[in-house]
Amino acid sequence: MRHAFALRIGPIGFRIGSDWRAPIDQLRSLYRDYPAPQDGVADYTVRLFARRPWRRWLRPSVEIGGDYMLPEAAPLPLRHGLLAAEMAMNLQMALGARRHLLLHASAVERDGRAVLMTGVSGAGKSTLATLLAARGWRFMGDEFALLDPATGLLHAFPRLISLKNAAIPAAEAAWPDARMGPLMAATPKGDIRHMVPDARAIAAMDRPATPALLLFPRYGDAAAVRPVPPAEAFVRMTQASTNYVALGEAGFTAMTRLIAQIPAVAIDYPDGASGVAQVEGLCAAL
Amino acid sequence: MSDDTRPDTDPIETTPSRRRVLTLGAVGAAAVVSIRPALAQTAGSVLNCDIPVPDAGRAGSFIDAQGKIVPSGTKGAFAGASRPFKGEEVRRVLNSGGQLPGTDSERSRAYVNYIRRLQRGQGGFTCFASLQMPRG
Amino acid sequence: MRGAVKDLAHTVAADARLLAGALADPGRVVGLNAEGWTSLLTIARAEQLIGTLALRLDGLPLPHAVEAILGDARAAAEQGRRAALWEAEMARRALAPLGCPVVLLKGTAYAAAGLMAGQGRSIGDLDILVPRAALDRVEAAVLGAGWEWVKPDPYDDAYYRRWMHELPPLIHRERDRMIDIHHTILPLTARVKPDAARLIADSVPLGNGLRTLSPNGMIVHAAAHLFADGDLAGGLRNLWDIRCLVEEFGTEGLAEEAARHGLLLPVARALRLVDGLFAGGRLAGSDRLYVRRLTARDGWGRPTRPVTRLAFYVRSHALRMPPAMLARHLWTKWRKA
Amino acid sequence: MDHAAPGPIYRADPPGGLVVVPLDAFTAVYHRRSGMTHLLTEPAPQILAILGEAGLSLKALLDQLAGDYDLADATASALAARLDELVAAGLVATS
Repeated sequence: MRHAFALRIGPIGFRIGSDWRAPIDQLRSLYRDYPAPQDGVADYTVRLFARRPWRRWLRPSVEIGGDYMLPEAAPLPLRHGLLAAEMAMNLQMALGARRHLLLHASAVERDGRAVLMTGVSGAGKSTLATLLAARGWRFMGDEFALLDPATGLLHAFPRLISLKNAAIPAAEAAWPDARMGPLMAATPKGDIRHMVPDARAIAAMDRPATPALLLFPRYGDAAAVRPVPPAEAFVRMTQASTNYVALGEAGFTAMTRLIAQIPAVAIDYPDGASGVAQVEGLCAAL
Repeated sequence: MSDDTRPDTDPIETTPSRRRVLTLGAVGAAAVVSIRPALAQTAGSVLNCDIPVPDAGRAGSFIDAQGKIVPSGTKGAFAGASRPFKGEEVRRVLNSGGQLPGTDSERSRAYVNYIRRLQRGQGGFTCFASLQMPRG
Repeated sequence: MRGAVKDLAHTVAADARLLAGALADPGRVVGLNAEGWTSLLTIARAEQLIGTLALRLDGLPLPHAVEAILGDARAAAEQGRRAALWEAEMARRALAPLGCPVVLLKGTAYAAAGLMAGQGRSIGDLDILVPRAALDRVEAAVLGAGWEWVKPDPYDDAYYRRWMHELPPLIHRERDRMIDIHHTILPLTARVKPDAARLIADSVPLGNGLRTLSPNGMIVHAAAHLFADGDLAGGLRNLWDIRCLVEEFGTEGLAEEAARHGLLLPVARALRLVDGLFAGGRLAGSDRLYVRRLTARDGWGRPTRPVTRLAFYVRSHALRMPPAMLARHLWTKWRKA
Repeated sequence: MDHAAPGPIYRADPPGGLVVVPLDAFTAVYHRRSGMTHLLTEPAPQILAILGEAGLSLKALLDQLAGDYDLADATASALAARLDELVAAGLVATS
């Protein structure tokens, strides 16, 4: 395609092609410290394209395509092109991933042991992961965590952190030196701004970790901790995985092992500081 | 799924170590639940989608109060929406009530009923399915 | 998408001939550079042949990244095969009480019979062929076993029942898998009328209560499906099926079988295209147009040659319907679109 | 489904057809033939453990369950309802 960029995030290589220069320039800048795909061959191809030739210039509208597509994906205006690219990359992972059990979870690591945090959007898994990273944990990712069925190890997927609405000024205040993408106002998901993970997260992204704790955080209520029974944890994790069914027996074995080997805990937390304290308390007690 | 007590014996064991009580007719609950593919929880990160009402194959038809497709001009039914709804707009209405943009309450209810009835293969279904978030 | 020729990958791979060559002669991939590999894998995904490619290249020395991607594709194909055969088994259980022959078609049949054409093949819906006389009972049985209509649209329903070679599509409410129940292999509106009863009579038992078409029946059906029933979208996969069937079964008696069903020309064309695309044979005349259409895919996975594609789309409708009906059909669809 | 006499024979998959992992009150079962995962509660795992490839009639299955367990409700209709669920999931076939 006219403009193209390739990169690797954790074990996964992407090639992104675009009819427009802007989204590629943004990706190139934000992902400048990331390596190229292994052997130069990307796992997934993403296409950002104009449905009709004149749509390149006239009210330019970015269609999302690639190896894997969903029929109802709606286009985004060109000013949200970076968001389109990020969504398209996530979509390839959600629909195409087979090497790892893909968990919709954030993850942080310390001393080789990983804390997995999962929940619906708004539960605060992303916020908690970035706050823990500021406390010295290694940030592994805030969107997907990759569980290797062969080894039981968790692989990092530290893509750009997608900040939404109120999280944007909060992150800008907390990490004044972080590199940020453009502020994309009024996207279908509200205001969005992407933040580059810290240098340590990128440098260590090829180092997997042993899962140690599975957390189901929920933001907003008074602090509370509840153990999650195995069957409930199992079902919630199958629903938090886009490829559990597609992996077949490998997915079943990986998931039942994960549930059997690490404690699963639901926490309610009223604010970030309390949440961090709860997580660190639980880890200290392991 | 809140019962976390472990059974006395391994439930698949063929010869139980001691005789235990078994209930055949579990009250109300199914004894078999199948795990289905899931995209829902990740939908926000992977998809910006539209739901046309009705879908392109039936454009021009009306939507009745129950959300069924009826011929254009049917009394008491509503013409289709002039533009597809965004996934996020539908999500808001499904989760917290209110009306779809550009509609009054009856029309919005009919449209939402239509969206709830969508099946795989129909335009908008994948988008609708992706909004069915399990409540954490 | 003009201007894309500047792209390196694009110059390596003009079109899906890259994929056809790799499938036919796997040794040819060994010298590919990174761009060539990326194009090949992307085209294979777009043509739904990545699993097939993965099995064809199994055992060759490959770059690590390629080996990993093809390993994923092999695993995905194996899981797809499992799901497809399970769907056939569930249909068998639902239909067993009727006692009528149930013939598996297309991908599920190739997988169930352990054929080369089934190796790594992606399989979508379950396609079965049943005697027309049993259609009502089959419909009732699947509706009673958890399948539901996909589209509750009266126009589509009436159209299907009157003119098509299959029931309107059904989907299983628990397993989310579609089933297409055919009573013949071409739409009733097509000028060619294959002898469905004969296809069923000549079908072969699989040993599990299900059946497949006879070898020549499979080839004839694959050719009919490719040329007389569609716009050649995904046609490369169908042509690869035919190539594998011919390689495995030969062509003895094929011409007679094709003639019996009025499908001599499509079968002959299929054999020429197989030779041209997969064995380096020379093609002439309209066959070259078909190859242009079948390989219209660039190294980014994008469909190319829009004019050729449109021509084949219009042709597919013209083949299926007499002109007056075609006008009526397109008019109704257009008004609703 | 018709459960009148003589009634169907219920069969499960051969040994090795299932991967069974007890979780708590629920048991996770991977069905190798279908590639599907099911969560079972009692009495489904107990039924699957007794039913073999050879198969049993409803009556024979009920007798065997009554021999192994103290049945709280030893009715054929309750058992038939559980079997119907297992049949729908594909874990049990009838003939």
